[in-house]
Formats: sequence, structure tokens, C-alpha cells
Amino acid sequence: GGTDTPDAPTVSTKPVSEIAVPPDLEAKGTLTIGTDASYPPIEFMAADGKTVEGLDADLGKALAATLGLKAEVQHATFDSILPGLTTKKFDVGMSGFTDTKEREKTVDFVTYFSAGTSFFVKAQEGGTVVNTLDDLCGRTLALQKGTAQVEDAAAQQKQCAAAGKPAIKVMTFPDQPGANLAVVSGRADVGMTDSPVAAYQAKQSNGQLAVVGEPYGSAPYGIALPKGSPLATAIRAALKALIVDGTYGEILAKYGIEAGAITEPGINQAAE
Amino acid sequence: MIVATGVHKRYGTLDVLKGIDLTVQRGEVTCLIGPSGSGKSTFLRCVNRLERIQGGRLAVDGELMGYKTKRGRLHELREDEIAAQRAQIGMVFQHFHLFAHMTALENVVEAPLRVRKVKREDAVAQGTALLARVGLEDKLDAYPSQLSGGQQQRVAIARALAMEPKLMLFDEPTSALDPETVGEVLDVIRDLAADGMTMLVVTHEMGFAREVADTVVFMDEGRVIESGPPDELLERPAHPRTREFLARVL
Amino acid sequence: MIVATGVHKRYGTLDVLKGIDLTVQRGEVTCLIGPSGSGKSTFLRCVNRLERIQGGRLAVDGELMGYKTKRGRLHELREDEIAAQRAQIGMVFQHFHLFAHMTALENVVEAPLRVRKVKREDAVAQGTALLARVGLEDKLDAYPSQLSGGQQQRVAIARALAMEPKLMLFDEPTSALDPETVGEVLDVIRDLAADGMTMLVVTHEMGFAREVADTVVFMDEGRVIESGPPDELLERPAHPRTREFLARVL
Amino acid sequence: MQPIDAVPVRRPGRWIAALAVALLAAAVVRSVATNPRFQWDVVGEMLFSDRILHGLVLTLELTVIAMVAGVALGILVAVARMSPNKLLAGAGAFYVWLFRGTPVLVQLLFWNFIAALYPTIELGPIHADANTLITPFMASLLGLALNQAAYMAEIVRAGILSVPEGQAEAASALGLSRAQTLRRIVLPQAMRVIVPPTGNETISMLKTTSLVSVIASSDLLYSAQLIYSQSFQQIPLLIVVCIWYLAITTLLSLGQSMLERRYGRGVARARRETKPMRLPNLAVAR
Amino acid sequence: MQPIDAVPVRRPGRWIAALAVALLAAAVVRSVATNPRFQWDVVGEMLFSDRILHGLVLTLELTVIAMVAGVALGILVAVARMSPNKLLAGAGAFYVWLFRGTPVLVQLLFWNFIAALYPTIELGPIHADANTLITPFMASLLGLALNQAAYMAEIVRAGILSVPEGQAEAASALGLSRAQTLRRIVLPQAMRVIVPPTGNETISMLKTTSLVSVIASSDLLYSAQLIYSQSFQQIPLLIVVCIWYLAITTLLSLGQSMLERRYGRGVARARRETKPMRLPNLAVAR
Ligand SMILES: Nc1ncnc2c1ncn2[C@@H]1O[C@H](COP(=O)(O)OP(=O)(O)OP(=O)(O)O)[C@@H](O)[C@H]1O
Ligand SMILES: Nc1ncnc2c1ncn2[C@@H]1O[C@H](COP(=O)(O)OP(=O)(O)OP(=O)(O)O)[C@@H](O)[C@H]1O
Ligand SMILES: [Mg+2]
Ligand SMILES: [Mg+2]
Repeated sequence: GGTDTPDAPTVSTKPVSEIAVPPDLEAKGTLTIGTDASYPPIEFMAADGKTVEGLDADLGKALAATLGLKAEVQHATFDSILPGLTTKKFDVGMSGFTDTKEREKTVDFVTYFSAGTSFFVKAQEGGTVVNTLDDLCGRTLALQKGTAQVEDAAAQQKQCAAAGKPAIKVMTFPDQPGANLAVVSGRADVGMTDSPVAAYQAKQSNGQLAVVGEPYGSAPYGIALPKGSPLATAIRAALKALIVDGTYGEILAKYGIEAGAITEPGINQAAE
Repeated sequence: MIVATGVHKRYGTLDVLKGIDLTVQRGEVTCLIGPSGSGKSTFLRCVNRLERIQGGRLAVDGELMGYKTKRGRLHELREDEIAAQRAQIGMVFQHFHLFAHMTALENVVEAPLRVRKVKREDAVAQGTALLARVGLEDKLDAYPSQLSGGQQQRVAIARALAMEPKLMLFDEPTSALDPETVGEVLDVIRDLAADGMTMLVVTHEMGFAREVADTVVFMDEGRVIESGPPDELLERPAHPRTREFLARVL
Repeated sequence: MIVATGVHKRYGTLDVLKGIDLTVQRGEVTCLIGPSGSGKSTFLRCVNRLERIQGGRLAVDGELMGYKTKRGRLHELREDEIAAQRAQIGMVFQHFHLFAHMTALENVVEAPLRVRKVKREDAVAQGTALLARVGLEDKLDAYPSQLSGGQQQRVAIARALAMEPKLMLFDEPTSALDPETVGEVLDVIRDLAADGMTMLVVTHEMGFAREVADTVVFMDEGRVIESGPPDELLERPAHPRTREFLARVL
Repeated sequence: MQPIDAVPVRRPGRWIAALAVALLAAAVVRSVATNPRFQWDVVGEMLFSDRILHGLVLTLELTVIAMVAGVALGILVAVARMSPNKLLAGAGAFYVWLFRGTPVLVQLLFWNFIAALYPTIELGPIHADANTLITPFMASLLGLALNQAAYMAEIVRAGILSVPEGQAEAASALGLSRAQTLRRIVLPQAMRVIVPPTGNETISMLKTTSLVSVIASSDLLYSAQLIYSQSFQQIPLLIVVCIWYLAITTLLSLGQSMLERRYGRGVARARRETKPMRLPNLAVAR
Repeated sequence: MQPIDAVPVRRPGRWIAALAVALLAAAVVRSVATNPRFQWDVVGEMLFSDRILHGLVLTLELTVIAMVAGVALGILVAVARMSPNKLLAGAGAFYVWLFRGTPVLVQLLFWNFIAALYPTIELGPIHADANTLITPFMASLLGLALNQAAYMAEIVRAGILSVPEGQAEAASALGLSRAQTLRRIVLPQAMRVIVPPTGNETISMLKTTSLVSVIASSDLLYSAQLIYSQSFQQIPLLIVVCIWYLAITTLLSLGQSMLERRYGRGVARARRETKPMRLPNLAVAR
């Protein structure tokens, strides 16, 4: 497979003056965004090894511009982004975070995208067929550490037990490539990840992986902010402006993930 | 007991033994003397095949060391066959080389237990008796580092005797000892001689050689210069080199 | 040069020196003899303060070793002051203790360069001369491991002399050597004596003591038993313990 | 006897250093104990939680088995490297080069996902599905032990070289075989040199086992990471991990000094025991 | 001279072993070269790609700086541990315990996220924002070097203990100060024992640097991981990583043997050189 590097994003740079930016941020002049650039197409490292690209990078730059700030997109490991908000290393975290109740205990989210979860398996004749979460019982499932699917799998585990079916054997890998390799090598039967990611890696894998079944759920992606940050309303307003002026739609189209577009951003909208 | 004819030994390009002819009769004590570097230690090491020889023939008790003759040709012996030959020859080194991690008794019983496969209780009984014989009945459980040089060398002698060798080789057994403890070790060797053990002793102690040896052999530059009964060789050396050497050490 | 009065030294609960009184005059050679464990080495080590003493007074060239007197009280010296005292006393060890990673010349010039801060070219010139004096002009660049025992000990003597000491201490300088090389080292010490160097020599070589010593001191069990000119002490010892010891070593 | 009643040298530097260290220690302890960000309540709660203890057990299992196998194989490799047989010596050197030269991480991935390269393994009569032949636990052990063996081989070789040649020679002269000489005479004495770096290696291994996370095995550290990736209590969970590691390291260090004493038998001179190596006291101001 | 013209002992085991090793090697090479799953074309393409080379540079930088700092600090800690001064000795022992006892990963996280615990750092006159004072590169260095120093301290201590006491004593008797004795006499001779395990440690460090990925610094391995997380070419990229590590390990091993020769000066006896330690040839069937 090759590496598709989309053209530089076209971003509306016109500040929306009526949005109130917290004074300390205004003084600093830059919005520092933490992201783990190993999750294409949501975010990934450009071929130069320094620039972060993908939905979150482009949208983050557009949001900063709207707020009259410069954007600084910093690569960090997924685990370290939310703690980095507490230490003020980052102003916001944009790394395809699914807004969950559990996470809302420590941070606030401005929702900006709606992703389902897709199943993927090794592409082969008569391979594993998984259509719904219930089909997971008794199978070996490969996941990436810290993703929302880890919680989904734990919930489904209880369902399997309640239905008297065999348990899911969950393997949790530190990164998504590890989970993918587990599926390719037959170590795991099936993998589960956000739909846009699943589609992207099926395309990149040279026919080794295939997306199967129907995506389930529609969990919102959220921009993470320190708990109680006044920046939340500002970001929501800026995002709303980008949706209205069409910049939002352009960015999604660029990565072929228009399916996940939302119309009304919210704050802390995790599903029960 | 030892019959060496024309023994040659080379290290790389250095000829160390240039044709040694030497015979040691059963029950005899032979002392080997000569200046430093003359090849005395090397010859001793050849006798029990710690070194291979490059020419000549070397037999102990009628067996070639390291070879057997089959259909008129020499065949090298295997490791285990050489080990069996070595087990019949006791060797006492200048620096004792006691096994540092074992007590005196453990040093003595190690080879009987592992090589002769003696039962442990028999080996311990024999080892205790041997250590008593060299005057160390109260040092059975001492580690080498807790013993004086003279005591260590006596343990080394007991260790060699434990294999019930036919022949004992001594390489300057007293030259690493302080003057006061030399006597202890020489006494033990004197006793062995009195018991009829066949021995080849490299030594610088001329008084001892004169008293105990049946034959004294003088070596220089890898050759045997002359040999004979001690009072003859030490008092009336035939060869000028022998005379020169004796003048220096006596 | 050395004045020791009532020197006591303890290791833990073991009294090693039990009141040593001993005087060495400038330009004199004193030989210290005595059985193993009598405390000869310990006394030597106290003289240049490699060990502290627990009682008595020990002065070299009029200075207390390790202390100074200020307003009637003893004050301990600092490390660097003790090092300066030591630099005036040359010591030669039984096992040479040459610096293994340095050539003969490097061994000799090390202390002049670092302690006396002599210029390198001067140190090298002096070191070369000293090594020539002990007969090693052709071994300047040899490492200790490439030298025989006798050669190593001569380098050790040159190394001590390079600090131009007022006093030389020798601890059994020949007892780790093979009999043929003992002579080389004794010759060097003999020359030093002839040049008027003050020396305190622990030795087992009675012949040498008789020839070179001005005074022979016999020690046993941490005490000086008797002392006197060599022909007197060695031929007509007053004390039965001296007689017994001499009977064993001579 | 005239006693020596001397005024000791004044060492103000030493006192200042002592005071500084004491003050620093007090400040650190106070700050750590009172800083709420350490969340000591969570630490107490998680220390004996099931998931952490399960991780701990895997860590210990892997450490013990991998070290034992690594030491055993390391001895074989060291002996092979020192063999007079050129082929064996070459094979030993190659082994050390290959396994020291590649990261354990890659070795773990290789063994676990070998099926991605070789879906079935054929070794003469054996013909098996790679994934059933090599379970993830097996893969962890293979990765860790084979790697460790390469490092141990170097340590064992240094140990063997430290035993004076005379020892092996004396054993040969007594008629002991080469194998007996190695096992009874050379190795026990080499242990004195082998044990301290092996202690280092064991303590390292304890932490290295956490690399098995790349093949989705949950050792102590990865268990904690999995927990905090959901609960965001990163700091207290890492403290829990450190407490366990420190506890085990303490035990291992004790074990090490016991082994050192055991193999020091007969080596330390009696008089040495009362006289430890004295060393320049560099760091103290004069 | 009567020559010895003897029939050598037959060693069929040795020949069979040679054949087996040769066959095995051939099979492995063939299989690796022809298995398309290794994607050798990608390996060739990526080996000198910019991102990989950048990662390589960071790996080398970190390894060199962390090892140099670790060795220097390790010497200080070792000397402190062996000091007659109780306080210093205790501080040294505590240092080794703490840093060997906690995983480098946690230490790296600690330094990088120290701001989570102490948002501003106040050290007397210095008063700074933790995040600006400690950059990720600084954090990486602190974590790696402080940890390495603990392991090096043990190695240096073993080295110092291996130098015969007589050497330090002879130096004192000549009037050298304690510092001079340590620097000029004891340490140079200790190097012989220090160098081989330090080689092990350096080669380890090369790989340990990849832990800095937890603070998002892209060393060699993490650069490869970032690339394959997008391009899905995990196997060939890991091969690229291994090739680089093997190349550097080879260079380091050469450097190590040069150092060993340098510090072996004067130690090997002239006659030893022609007579290496002979070892039982265990693994060969008789
Ligand atoms: N392993 C070896 N490699 C090279 N040369 C050696 C070896 N062993 C001995 N030699 C050389 O062989 C010669 C004879 O040595 P050997 O030790 O047999 O002499 P020696 O008569 O025992 O002397 P000494 O009285 O000093 O023990 C010497 O020149 C020595 O350097
Ligand atoms: N560092 C030490 N710790 C404990 N005891 C010691 C120490 N050094 C020496 N001794 C003891 O002090 C006593 C005197 O030892 P010293 O070495 O001075 O004797 P010596 O007369 O030189 O004997 P030798 O002729 O054997 O060298 C001995 O009993 C010895 O065991
Ligand atoms: Mg010899
Ligand atoms: Mg003495």
C-alpha cells in the first residue's frame, strides 16, 4: 500500500470576533493541541515525519484560526493526552476521543464527529463472519488499549455470560498496528475499531484485512478540555461557525468520512 | 616407570625441549635441576600429557602417553582415555592450585569420588587418613585461603595421593613457600620416598636432592646435560655448565 | 631518623605491637628479623602511617607521623599533610605492587609528576637514570608482567627512590623471588647502603643481614626481644627465643 | 602505654553535606506525602487489587522462567564460544551478535506473530499450525529467554575467564574430564564474578517483562496501564507499580548478597574480612 | 628426531553437527529470502528514508549522552557507596535501590509529567515552569541517564573491588592523594572489569532509548512504528529497524574489543597470549 497524503487543507481563516476566548489563552496566542498521530485517517504523521495530518489536525487548525489563535499540533502518546490537559501541556486534546461517561469524570468534551464501530477480519475465503456484538461471544477479539471499544467489549462480555454463551477472549494491544497484526496472523479472529479507521486500514492493508458486518452505535467524538474549562463554549461556538460556513464539510470530504458528520455540536453528550 | 626417548616440544617457533632422553626406575626418586627456562616444568607437563609432544616417545609404566599403537601405527587417544592415564600420575604444582571453593577434605576426595567413583564414605575415610598422614588432621574443614603455604602444599600432596598414583611429579613444590615452612613439605616428600613411591621432583633445594634423590638430572636449554647419583653429580660435575650452575645456587 | 617509643597497635581485639622501642640512626641500615606473625610488617606500615597506632610515639626525622603538636596537644594531620609525610619515605613491598597498567618508566615517574610536580622531561631523565642504576636501562618500556620477579622488585626500588626519600623501608623484598634472582635485588640494596641511605629492612636472608646491617633487631610476638650489631646478635644471641629462631632459619 | 589523645581533623564539608542530604530528604518526604496529586488513597486501594496481583504473578513467572532458561542457555552459548571447535565458536558468536543486536520487542513480535510469516511450521515430522504451537505465553518466554541468553553468555564468559588457569589444569591432572572440570571446578569459582551482573540482569528482566504488552499479555506494568487507560488515575497506578517493583528488587538484592556470600566462600582471606577495601573519599569536601 | 605421525581421534559428532548447522543456516537464508511476506523491496526502500534516519539520529544521540552521563554519575555513586563516610555510603546505596527498583518507563513518565505533580519548580533562586524547564528531550535524558547510573554504579563497584589492594597501598606510600590514587591507579585497572559489562549496557541502552516513545519522542523504533501504523508495512519496517540496530551493535562490539585490548595492556602475560584459556568442549558429541 502507499501513503495517501491529501493536499494541504483549505481553511477559513476569518476570526469570529464575538466568540470570547479565555484571557490567558488570548495572551499566549497559540492553541496547543495534543494528538496521537497513529490513528489514520483521524490523525497521522505526514511523510516528513513531523507534521500531523488528518481530520483532527485540519479541524484543530481551523478552530484555532476561527478563535484568532495560532494552532500548534503536538504529537503525544494516547495515554498521555488527557493527563497532559491537567498539567497544561496541552490546551485541548483531539485524538479521536470517544465522549464517554467514564472520561467525562475527568475532562469535558465538545462533540464534533459521530463514529460507529466496525468489525474487521482477515480477508480470506470462508473467513470469520461477525455482524453484531453478539457474534463476538467465544471469539478472540483484538483491541487497542484505551479505546471506547474496550468498554463495549466488557459490556458485551456480560451479555455473553447472561446468554450462557462462551466468553470473548479479549486481547488488548498497546497500539492499533499490534491489533491488526494479531488479526492478520490469525492470533485473533476479529478486530474492532472506529468505522473510519477500519475502512482506512482495510484500504491500506493490500487486501489482507476486510471490514465485515454492519457498524454499530454512533458514539460522538469529542474535543477534550480540562474539566470546567471556559474554553468549552468558545470551541463549540467556533465549531458551529465552521459547520455553517462549510469548512467542516470540506475537511470531512477530504478524508472520505462525510458519513460521520454532525450538525449541532454539544458539550458532554456521552451515551448512557 | 618413565621412559622418554628424544622428546621434542615446541611452542610456536620456540624449541623448548630438544630431545630429552631420561629413564626413571620404579621406586626411584629422580631430582631434576637446572636454570630457569631450561624446560624442567615443560618436561613434567609432557609426562602427564598436559602438553602434547612434537617428537620422540614418552611412556609411563609401559604405556605411551596419549597414543596407542594399532596395526603398527600411532593412534591418538580420546579425551577420556587420556584422563584415565593422567589419573594414574599424581602432580603437585609450584603454586599448589588447590580448588579455592572447597575445603581441604573436599579437595582430597573430589577426584576419587568423580573419577574413581569411590563411595563417599570410603573416600572420606581415605581422605581423612591422607590428611592425617601429612599432619593436617585438624584442618579437614579449612578452606585453602585459611591455610599457610606449607599447609596448602601438603593438602595438594594428599590430593594427588588420593588417586593412588603409580608415579608422583613435583614441580618446585617448595619454591613458593616462606623459609620456615619449606621443611614441613620436604618432610612429607621424604616420607613418601621412604615408602618406595616413584617420584620425579623439580627442585632448587640442593640439600634435599642430595639427601633423597637416587638420581639427579641436570637440564639446560631443553637438553639433559648430565645425570648421576647426587653425591657424584653435585660434588664432581663432569660438565662445565653444571659446575657453573651449581656455583650459583649452592 | 626513626624514633619509636612504646608503639602499640591493635587490630580489633588482637594486640599486634605491644610497645616497640626502636631507633634508627641517619645513614644506618637496620635489619628486622623475627618469626612470621611477630609484627614486623605491621611496624613497617606504622612507620609510614599506612596504619594508625593506638599508643606510644613514632617520629621520623623529628616529625611525629600523622600528628602535629599545637599548644601542647596532639592534632591529627589532614590527608594531604600525611601524604606529604609519606612522600619522604620510600617503601618496597614483598610483592612489589608495581602499577600493572604502566610501563617500568611510567611507574617510576608517576609520583614525581603528580606529587612533586616535577616537569615531565626532568622526571623522565631522572627515572631513566634510576632504572639504569638498578640495571634496567633496556626495560624502560616493559610492563611489569613482562619482567621477572627480580626485575620487578628493582623497578619498585627505583620507583621509591624517585621521590628522593630520606628513609627507605623494605618488607621482605626478596622472599617472593626465585633463588637465582634474589642476588640481583640484594646487590641493589647493598649499593644503596654503600651510598649512605638510611634503611629499615625486614628480611629472612641472614647472610645479607650479617653483611650489610649496622644493627639487627629481633622481634617476637609484638615486642623487640633484643638488638645489636649483626655478628653479635646472630652469633651470640643473648635471649633463648632468638637462639631458637636462628636455629630454625640458619 | 602512652595513649594517643589527638584532636581529630575538622571536616566542615562533611557536616554541611550531611545537613544538606537530611534537609533534602525531609523536603522530598513532606512534599510527596502532602501533595494531593499523588492520590495516596487510590494507591492504597489498588495495591492489592485483583488485576494488579494477576499482572504481578505473570511478571514473576516470566522473570523466573526466562532468567533460569536464559542462564542455562547462556552457559551453553558461552562454552560454545570458548570451544576450540571453530564451528561451535562461530555459532556461539553469531548467536550473541544476533540476539544482542535486535530489540527484544521485535523478538517478541516475531515469536508471537510468526504465523504472519509462516502460517504453518514444518520441521521434519512436526507439522503444526504456528499459532497453536506457539502460544502467547510461549512466545513471551522464547523472546525473553533467547534474548537474555545472549547477554548471559557474555557474563558467563567473563566469569570463566576470571578463574585462574591453574584450577582447570590441576583438575585435568587429577583425571577429571572436561565436563567435570567445568561443572565442579571452573563454574563454581566463576560464580563469584557471574553473580553480581546477573543480579543486575534479573532486576532488569523484572522490568523488561513489561514488553510482553506488545503481544497483549498483561504483566504488572501493562495491567496498570490498562487500568489507567480507562480510569485516568495514571499517577497513583504508576506508584502502585513502583511499590511492587521496589519490593521485589529489595528481595532480589537480598538474595543476591546471600549468593555472593555463598560463592565468596574460601575466597576472602580471614584477615581481609576485618579490612574492607578502602577507597578515596572523593565527594567529601576537605 | 622421531616424528609423531598419529591417526587423529575420529569425531563423527563434530562432522554431523557441522553439517546440521550448515543445512539449517542454508534453509533459514533461503526461506527468509524467498518468503514474500518479508517484503524485501519495502525494506530496501525504507532503509535510508528520512524518517528512519531521523529516528536513528535521536537514538544515537540519546544513547551516547545517556551512557556518558550514566557512566560519570555511576562512578560518583560507586565511590560514594564505598566511602568510609556512613552518610555518603547510605545515600549511594539508596540511589541504587531506588533507580534500579523502578522501571525506566515510569522514570521517563515522571520527568516528562513532573508538571502534573509540581507545576512550578522552585529550587532556591531558580523558579520556573516545569514544562519549559524540562523539555521532552531533557526528560528523556534525565530518565535514561539517572537510571543507567544506578546500574553502572554496581558495575564500577565490582571493577574497583577487583583491583588488588596493594595497588592503592603502593600509591599511598608514594604520597599520592586519595583522588589521585583513584583516578590514576585504581580506575584505569578497574576498566578491564568494567568495560565488558558496560558494552552489554550500551547495547541495551541502544534499545532502551525506544522507551522514550512514551513521551512521544521518535527514536528509531518509534519512527518505524509511526510509519507502519499508517502504511501497514509492519514486518518490513521492523526488519529495517533490526538491520540498523545490528549494524550499530556490530560497531559497538568492535569498539568494545578495542577498549578491552587497550585496558588489557600489561595484564596479559607474554606467554599467555599464545595460550588462551582452554575450555571443555562440552557440546560436541564424542
Ligand atoms: N605455554 C607456553 N607458551 C610459550 N612458551 C612457553 C610456554 N610455557 C613455557 N614456555 C617457554 O618455554 C621455556 C621453558 O619453560 P619452563 O617453564 O619449562 O622452564 P623451567 O625450567 O620450568 O623454568 P623455571 O625454573 O623458571 O620454572 C621458557 O622459555 C618459557 O618461556
Ligand atoms: N589488617 C589486619 N587485620 C587483622 N589482623 C592483622 C592485620 N594485619 C596483620 N594482622 C595480624 O597481625 C599479626 C602480625 O602480622 P604481620 O604481618 O605484621 O607479621 P610479620 O611479622 O610481618 O609476619 P610475616 O613474616 O608472615 O610477614 C598477625 O597475627 C596478623 O594475622
Ligand atoms: Mg618451572
Ligand atoms: Mg610480613
